[in-house]
Amino acid sequence: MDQVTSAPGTGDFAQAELTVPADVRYLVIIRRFIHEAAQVLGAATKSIDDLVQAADELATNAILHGYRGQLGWIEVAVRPAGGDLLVILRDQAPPFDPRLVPEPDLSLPLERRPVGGLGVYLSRILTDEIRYHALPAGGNEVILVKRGVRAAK
Amino acid sequence: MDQVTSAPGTGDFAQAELTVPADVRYLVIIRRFIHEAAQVLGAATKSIDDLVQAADELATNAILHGYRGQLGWIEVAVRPAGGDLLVILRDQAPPFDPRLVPEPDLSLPLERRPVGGLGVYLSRILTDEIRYHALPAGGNEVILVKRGVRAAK
Amino acid sequence: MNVSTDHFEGRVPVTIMNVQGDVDASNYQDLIARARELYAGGARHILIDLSKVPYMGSSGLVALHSIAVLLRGQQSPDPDAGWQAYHQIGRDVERGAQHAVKLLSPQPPVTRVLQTSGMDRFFEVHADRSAALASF
Amino acid sequence: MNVSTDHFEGRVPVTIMNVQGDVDASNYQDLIARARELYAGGARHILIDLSKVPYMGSSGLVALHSIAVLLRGQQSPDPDAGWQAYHQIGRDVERGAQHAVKLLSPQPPVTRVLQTSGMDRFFEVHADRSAALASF
Ligand SMILES: Nc1ncnc2c1ncn2[C@@H]1O[C@H](COP(=O)(O)OP(=O)(O)O)[C@@H](O)[C@H]1O
Ligand SMILES: Nc1ncnc2c1ncn2[C@@H]1O[C@H](COP(=O)(O)OP(=O)(O)O)[C@@H](O)[C@H]1O
Repeated sequence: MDQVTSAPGTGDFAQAELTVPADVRYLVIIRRFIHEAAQVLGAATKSIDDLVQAADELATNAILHGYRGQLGWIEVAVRPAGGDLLVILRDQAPPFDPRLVPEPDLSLPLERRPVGGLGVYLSRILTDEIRYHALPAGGNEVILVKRGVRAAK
Repeated sequence: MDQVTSAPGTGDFAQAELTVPADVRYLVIIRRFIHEAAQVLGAATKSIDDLVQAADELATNAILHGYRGQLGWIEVAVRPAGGDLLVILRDQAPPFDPRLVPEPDLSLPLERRPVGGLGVYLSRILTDEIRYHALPAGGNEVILVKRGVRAAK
Repeated sequence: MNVSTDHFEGRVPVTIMNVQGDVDASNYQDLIARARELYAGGARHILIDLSKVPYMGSSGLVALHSIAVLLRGQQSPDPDAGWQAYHQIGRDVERGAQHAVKLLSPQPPVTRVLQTSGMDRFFEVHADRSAALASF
Repeated sequence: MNVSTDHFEGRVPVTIMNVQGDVDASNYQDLIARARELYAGGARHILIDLSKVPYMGSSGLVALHSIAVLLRGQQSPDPDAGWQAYHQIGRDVERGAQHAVKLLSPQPPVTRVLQTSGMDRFFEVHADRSAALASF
């Protein structure tokens, strides 16, 4: 049961949360938020950069491919889990599981590979694990995991 | 009725919200968040700086004088209201109305003025209005208002 | 994101695009639009200075790719189709580096996304401005 | 926030504290602690370079004030009482500027908080490093 519920009820006093309109102009806020929160939690710079980029790619997808111009929200949470760091993204757009986007088949020569986007690919490369849950009330929750990135506290 | 409820239920799709632990290390996140959100909403730099400082002072007070080391949350929202910009701060610390902190009496010579802190004073000087509500479920809501700071959109 | 431009007369004229700020889905089309203006004004060699770009999303890679396509004299990608444009990137990267558009001094996170995406095989990346200009 | 120090031998020896980053309630005591070390090491004239400080909260003003009090040879404020320390500021500001601690090149938001709080009457503020050093 690793679905994450809203912070101010849970008694989890290490989590920081952000909610912004589903509008690409707010991507910069998502990035700054993850950056600063991960820094407070003691993550190393390179790991922070990776999480920021992975989250930016998936939030961009949620806004452009998920909401497609409909009004809506993106929720972001940053939480520690032992030495690991989690970034949780939630939206209320139609269900979409990024884990089901096919991996580029690296054994094929480049010109024979199916042509696909870079966003999901980058978010996979830059994290250690991506978890997904369709939210019971509708919408999506994606959890980006980066392992062993926090100095022992 | 200018009490502001949590964004993702209200249908107010211009508001951005942040929740962070009541810990001074998260003040930087509050500042960055207000800065970026106000910028997206088209506020001028000087007005943004003023709102950031006023909010930082009051959030600092909530953490240090309100929660006094107890675990807790600070919620921050940035919302447009016509040409005005509002920063809403909420906490669950004991009730405290910053409007009741006495103004320094500027008619007295400096050495005869009652000695007081700078935080509330600065937050007043730097905003056009400060609204306060004790929240029905406990805790405080402070609304910082800066008028006519947004370019017409 | 802001873009200012400089011109340099070497063996061939080179236009330098000094980009400042994050390049993401909110502004990558502005970057393409700026390059389209420069191309319309006669620019055929562009050095994109990335030293002041702290972050570049995959949409920024779309923009870089679109600019190279533009400078090749091909149909400039429709800005609204920009997002689809990098479905062509795989094929282009495979053809090897082009030499009309080069990159200068990306910061570490941008270097990482250029490498991870394979775009560093499509763009020459320079660390020194004079050397970059002389290479055209 | 980071602090690095330089030393300058003029008419009197001056220690320069180069502060980098926001000064707020999370770190103002570190700034006081750094100055206390310098005082213990013999520093009696300090120039605080604020050119790389984008933000200073009222806690930062407490720190500046505490450092001036320290350099006056008074009981250095207890870091845990730091928050109370600026209840003394009003009285000190009224006495006029002291000359052991001076400030260099604050950015506009920091200038604004220095002015709004009246601290610009307690600290000489310089825009030029050489002139600031020569003024001690
Ligand atoms: N949140 C989403 N909702 C719906 N479809 C999505 C979502 N994210 C990605 N997709 C689909 O998966 C494809 C691959 O995504 P991505 O790798 O980011 O590349 P791109 O966005 O450039 O196409 C997209 O083109 C889109 O069709
Ligand atoms: N959120 C709060 N909860 C309880 N008391 C507060 C709160 N904010 C301010 N105060 C009280 O009001 C006083 C004045 O606050 P302020 O002007 O910020 O100065 P300072 O914090 O430096 O004392 C504080 O010293 C404190 O006693």
